[in-house]
Amino acid sequence: QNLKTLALVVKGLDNPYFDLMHQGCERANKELKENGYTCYYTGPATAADEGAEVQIVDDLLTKGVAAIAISPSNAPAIAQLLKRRKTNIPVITADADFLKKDRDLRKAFVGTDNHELGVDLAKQLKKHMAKGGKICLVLGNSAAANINERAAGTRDELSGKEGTEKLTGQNGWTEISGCPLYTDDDAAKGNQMMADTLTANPDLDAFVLEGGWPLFAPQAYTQVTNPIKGKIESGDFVIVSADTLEPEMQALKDHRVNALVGQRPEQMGYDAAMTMMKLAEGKSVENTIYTGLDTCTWDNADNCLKGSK
Amino acid sequence: MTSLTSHDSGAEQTHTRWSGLLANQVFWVAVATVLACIVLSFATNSFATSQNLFNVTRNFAFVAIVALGMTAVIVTAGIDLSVGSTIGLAGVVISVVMHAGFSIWIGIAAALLSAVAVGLVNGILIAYVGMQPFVVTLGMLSVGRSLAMVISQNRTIFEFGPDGGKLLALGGGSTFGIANPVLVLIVLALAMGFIFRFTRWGRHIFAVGGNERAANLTGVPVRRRKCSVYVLCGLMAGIAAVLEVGWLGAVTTGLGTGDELRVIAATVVGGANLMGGVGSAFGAVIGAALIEVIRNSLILLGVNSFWQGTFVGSFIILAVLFNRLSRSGND
Amino acid sequence: MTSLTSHDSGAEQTHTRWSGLLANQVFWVAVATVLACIVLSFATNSFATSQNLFNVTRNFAFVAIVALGMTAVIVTAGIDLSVGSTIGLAGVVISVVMHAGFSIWIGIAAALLSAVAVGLVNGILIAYVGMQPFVVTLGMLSVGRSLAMVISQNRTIFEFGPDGGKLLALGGGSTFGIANPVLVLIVLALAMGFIFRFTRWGRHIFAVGGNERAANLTGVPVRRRKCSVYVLCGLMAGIAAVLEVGWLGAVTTGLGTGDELRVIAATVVGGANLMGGVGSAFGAVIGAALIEVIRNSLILLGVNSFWQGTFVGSFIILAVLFNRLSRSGND
Amino acid sequence: MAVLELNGISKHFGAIRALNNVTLSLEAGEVLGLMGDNGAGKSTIVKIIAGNFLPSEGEIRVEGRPVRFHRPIDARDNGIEVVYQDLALCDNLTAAANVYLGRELRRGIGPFKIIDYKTMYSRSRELFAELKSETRPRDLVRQMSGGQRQAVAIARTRLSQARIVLMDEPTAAISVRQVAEVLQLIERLRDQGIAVILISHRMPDVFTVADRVAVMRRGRKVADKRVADSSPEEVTGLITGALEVA
Amino acid sequence: MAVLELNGISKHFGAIRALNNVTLSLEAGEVLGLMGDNGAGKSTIVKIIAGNFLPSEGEIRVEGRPVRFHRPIDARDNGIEVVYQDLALCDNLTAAANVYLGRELRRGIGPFKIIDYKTMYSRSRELFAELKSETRPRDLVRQMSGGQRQAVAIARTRLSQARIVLMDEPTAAISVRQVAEVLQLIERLRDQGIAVILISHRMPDVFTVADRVAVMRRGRKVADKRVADSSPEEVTGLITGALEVA
Ligand SMILES: Nc1ncnc2c1ncn2[C@@H]1O[C@H](COP(=O)(O)OP(=O)(O)OP(=O)(O)O)[C@@H](O)[C@H]1O
Ligand SMILES: Nc1ncnc2c1ncn2[C@@H]1O[C@H](COP(=O)(O)OP(=O)(O)OP(=O)(O)O)[C@@H](O)[C@H]1O
Ligand SMILES: [Mg+2]
Ligand SMILES: [Mg+2]
Repeated sequence: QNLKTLALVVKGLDNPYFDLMHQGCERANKELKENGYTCYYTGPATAADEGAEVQIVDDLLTKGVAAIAISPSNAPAIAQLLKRRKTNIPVITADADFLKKDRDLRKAFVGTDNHELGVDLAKQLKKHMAKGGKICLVLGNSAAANINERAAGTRDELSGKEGTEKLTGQNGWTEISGCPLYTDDDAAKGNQMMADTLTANPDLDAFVLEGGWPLFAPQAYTQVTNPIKGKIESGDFVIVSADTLEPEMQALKDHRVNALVGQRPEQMGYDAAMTMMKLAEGKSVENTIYTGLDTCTWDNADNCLKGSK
Repeated sequence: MTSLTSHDSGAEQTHTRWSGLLANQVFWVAVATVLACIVLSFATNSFATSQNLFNVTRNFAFVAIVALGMTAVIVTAGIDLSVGSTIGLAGVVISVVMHAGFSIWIGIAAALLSAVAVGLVNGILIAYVGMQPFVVTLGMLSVGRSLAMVISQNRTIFEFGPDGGKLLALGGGSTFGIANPVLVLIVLALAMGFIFRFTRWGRHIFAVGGNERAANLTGVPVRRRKCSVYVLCGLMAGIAAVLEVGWLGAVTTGLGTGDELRVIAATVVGGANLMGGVGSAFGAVIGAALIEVIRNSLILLGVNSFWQGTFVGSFIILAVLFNRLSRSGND
Repeated sequence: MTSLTSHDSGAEQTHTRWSGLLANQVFWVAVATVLACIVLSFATNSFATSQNLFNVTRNFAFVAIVALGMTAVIVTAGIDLSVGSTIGLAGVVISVVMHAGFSIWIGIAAALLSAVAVGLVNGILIAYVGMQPFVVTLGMLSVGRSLAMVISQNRTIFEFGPDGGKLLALGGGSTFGIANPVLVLIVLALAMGFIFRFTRWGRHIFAVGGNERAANLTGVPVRRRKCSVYVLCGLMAGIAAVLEVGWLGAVTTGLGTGDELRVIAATVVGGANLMGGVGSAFGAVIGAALIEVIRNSLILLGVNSFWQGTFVGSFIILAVLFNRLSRSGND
Repeated sequence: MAVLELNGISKHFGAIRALNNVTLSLEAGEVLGLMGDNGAGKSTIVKIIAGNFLPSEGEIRVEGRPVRFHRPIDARDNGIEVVYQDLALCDNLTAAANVYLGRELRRGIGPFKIIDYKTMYSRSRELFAELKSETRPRDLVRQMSGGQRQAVAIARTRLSQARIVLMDEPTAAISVRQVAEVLQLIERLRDQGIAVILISHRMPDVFTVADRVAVMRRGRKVADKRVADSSPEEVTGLITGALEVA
Repeated sequence: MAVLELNGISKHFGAIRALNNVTLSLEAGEVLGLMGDNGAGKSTIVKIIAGNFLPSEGEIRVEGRPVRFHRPIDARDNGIEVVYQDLALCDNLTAAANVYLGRELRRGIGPFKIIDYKTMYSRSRELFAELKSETRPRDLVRQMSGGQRQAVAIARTRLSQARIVLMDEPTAAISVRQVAEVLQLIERLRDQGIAVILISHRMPDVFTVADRVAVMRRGRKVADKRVADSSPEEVTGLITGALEVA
């Protein structure tokens, strides 16, 4: 039969995180088929390629899909496209949202608040290190807005002030020189950079990983953290990381990372697909659909994810 | 000589016009592109819509504009890997300048100047210092992207000050139903086609690519010509950046990442030879068009996104293969 | 001839040994690398620690292993842009096979086979069909990455079945205090250095790069040799992939993205000339080492991350520039 | 029996007919001078015999057996050695490496063979000395003078026991002294029963060493006679077209 | 007054001394034959006069003025035209484009000038006809025979009013018919008051057209005398080193 397409456009196919959204999209497909829809997962080959994502959205609007969900790399650019195309096709954002001024261009946002994720990471860090310390933020692609938002959340929370550019001693927190590290979403590079930073700065107290890239390479990460394993156990060194993917949970159980704050990408993919179907059928939906955050620590490692899967 | 992979010049023909045409890669790529378009018009009901054609032409315009400059570089047996970063740098420069409240003209001037500056550094190191183009431009790829981060402090910029509307209209608007970047491409392609064929500069870059030593001995200002192609290529990247920023309506430092390979692919699919001495403006445009038509069609046909790369890669190879095989009969 | 950018062969020397050495890019890059290491040992108190040296050597081993294969390709005046994707594909293959419960040997065999297959396709299209290496391998870059996605269904794989421990020990472990990938690199570099210099195959690829027509006329099996270098380069990418997967302990389809440019940069910084006929195994290793030392030092010195790209790019250019200028005196 | 026979060979490049129904035969120990205007097709004949092109039409026989050379090495395996007009040298290799290109000497046992540089250098030095050329075996060809390059190309033909040697203007760029050497070399080859085709624009050279002279004009063979029965004036006339047929 | 003077010119390439204290002078309307063994340094002299290398030592004067040529075009601006031994052709361009390389004809008004292909083709055809060469102006040089290529290189020197023409083995690859044309051309140049240096290994050619002959051996000039006062035998002796000095 002829199924109507609900398109889910992610930032880049090369990131395992988005693949969890893909799995949600597949899970939804079973229910969608009965109603005559199918969820089509796509995106540019790499997340660095933001122009390509705009072109893909443009093509899908032309092709005429039933609804479209977008995780924008360059949010204002996608918004600009929608303004130009003045399309009737319902659009939602998933995972990452438009800027405040552009939010009436989309019918709903499915995802988490990235700023809040950063705040939660900071809260976990503060739990382990009340007096502050020398830290290093680990970021992804330098152009990724959601990661930069998380970094902002972390900095705001640690300094206690909105709009902090860089931590320079507020509440005892300092970002060392050479940081933040940009891993370009590359696990190998992330680990190499962390190892170098540890070597260069024996007085470093904590890493805040705004995305889990280094942990996606568990063996390399193990080697990087071997020299500081004891300090992590004793609470003298703290690593907190975003995301709760399987290799990361393993690292948590091994006490190589103190806390994880994860989104629920699979749920996001599922909810995005379901929201799109509702819109395609003319039903109304809530403006913001939060899929929530999971906070995992050494204490609750075995059951912190139950809610999301 | 069957054993030699000599490629025919797109610039000069011997023999009859007809056999020359058949031996010309540009011709075969053009045929492939037209065939693909015809097939797609029947296979999908959205390809031949005016909206889709509008999109397709606009999408390849950016790559094709840079490919015009790249053609000049490749004709001299050079290569420019820094164009992607130059696009990023120029895009950031125009955004920062206009964001600071300056007019669009000052913004464009600043963007083009920064792009030309990158080209000039490339050109001087390659032509006057005598370094390998690949190394120099690979270094500049890294430098250009880094400078873009420094200048923008890695922020996304989406407010372009008082002249913002003009910038969006320039890159995103259309005239007579044709997207503005396409019109710019047409003008530039005609100009470059003319320049390649009918000016001294054009003839000289082919000579430099054919036999640099001979060109130098016969009084061609080889260094000046070699330097100029990198400046030109930088300028084209700057023009593409201005238009692309206007189209996107926002700039991050990721703008143009990986474009160098796309641009070089378009140029080479369009018949330019990396050993130098062969290439044409029309080829660059048609090469960019073929690659974009393939990309577009995969989405229109709803091909599984994991497989899309396989199709794009195979079609690029096939387009060039087709031409090789058709020629091997008479050599 | 001051106006010509001819680069000297690293493989054969005339004149005295000493003047030959001074005219050799590899020598200068080695000097630059050693100098950088000495300066860093004084400027930071962490560079010369055994842990850091362990990390640095292991980090560049992956790139250097592939650069050995790339050197062979570049010596024949070819280029292989598909190595990054080949690493991704081979990494995915070994993971999927071992995840399915097969032994590490079957996993390694499957990974190397898939890598060799990519190389073979490249080689056949380039050597026997006579297509431009740039186009073919650019196409395969796209195809390889896409196949990796298809095979893994784009999932992250971090469980390698019963032999998982062996794989992790192979890539992540060390022997006599030296990381295993470094040991593999040393063995392969010595082997390739020997092969380049003392086998027919080695001499032939230099001849093919120097004058393909002449090589063909004098009975060198040009096509076979050209094909073989791509197979070798694929094989090296496969070996690097197996080690890298063992080191990382997990595979995503992003593995190796962008490595092609890193590898080519290492090869060219190490003295290989993209016009063919020049290159050496030691050069490839030293080129990779220099680039890694620069990257490492920027972090050790705490350089602002926005500026890091500027330094890396500039140092790559400087390393090669230094050699150019030192030579321009006597030509 | 003729060591080499061409029967009705033609060759087109697209619209250009470089050779038109050429028939030629060569006995062992015979030197054939092949002359003709520029573009007459002399090098094309050489390239066809050398396995560089396949003829468009016609047949080649070596010692009576019909042969088809698909690659230059096929021709060499049949005892045909060639000095190409453009010399076919690799600029980035040494003189010795160029001499031995495609048949490098190796030493060692079983499958573990390495290139034998020492013998290659010493043997090349002997070959250059034999040609009275001051070419150093270890020099890169890139830095050599025109004549030194030519010596390298000629030295190659001496490596194996050839039956037929084709020389496409081997004396074009070399000095008086070495011209004499090359001509003597050709005579020595003849005395060993080797058949030689010498292409040259130098009338005196051809008349000194050749037994027979063939003249090409616009892709056709217009004359083929014993040197004793001809004269430089006649051949000049045939080349320029002043004489139609001999 | 001499149109061209070299005073004590030396040139080293690293350890190699290609030229050693060479002094030479040339009058208007004089043809100098320059001979010598391969590698004697003849082409190096040409390249120094042509602005291709700077000499390591010594001075060049053109019509009495000391000059330093940093680039080939500097030499050409001083009325020096050169036929290089390797011809210096771009394979990917047509014969006409090669003839006019570096001084393309243009037409149009003010700054809007375009290349004048028509005139370039017709003028090249005339030049080739003048040299009795069957070279087609529109053919790509890549497909040409050795002699056709040489005709293209020689045709170049006829484009402007040169004062000095240097020919590095211009007759090496061309046929009898065209050799005669080139020699006649040299005579015509002389009659127009142009000074010519002819490098050749062909004794008869040099003795036919040259007024003076200079012999190089291992980077030194070992003889420089009027042709009338010398003989082919003497020159051969000087080249081979059988005679030490003339
Ligand atoms: N690969 C080719 N493609 C097209 N035409 C060719 C090719 N090779 C040779 N020709 C043409 O064939 C004709 C014969 O060329 P060939 O090289 O055999 O001449 P030749 O007698 O050796 O001349 P020369 O004395 O100048 O070396 C020429 O007109 C030439 O242009
Ligand atoms: N660029 C260079 N680098 C190093 N050595 C060179 C260079 N050019 C020429 N030589 C050397 O200088 C010497 C003179 O060479 P040159 O080309 O002037 O000889 P020639 O007299 O023209 O010989 P031929 O008759 O063979 O053309 C030779 O030994 C040659 O190897
Ligand atoms: Mg010939
Ligand atoms: Mg010479």
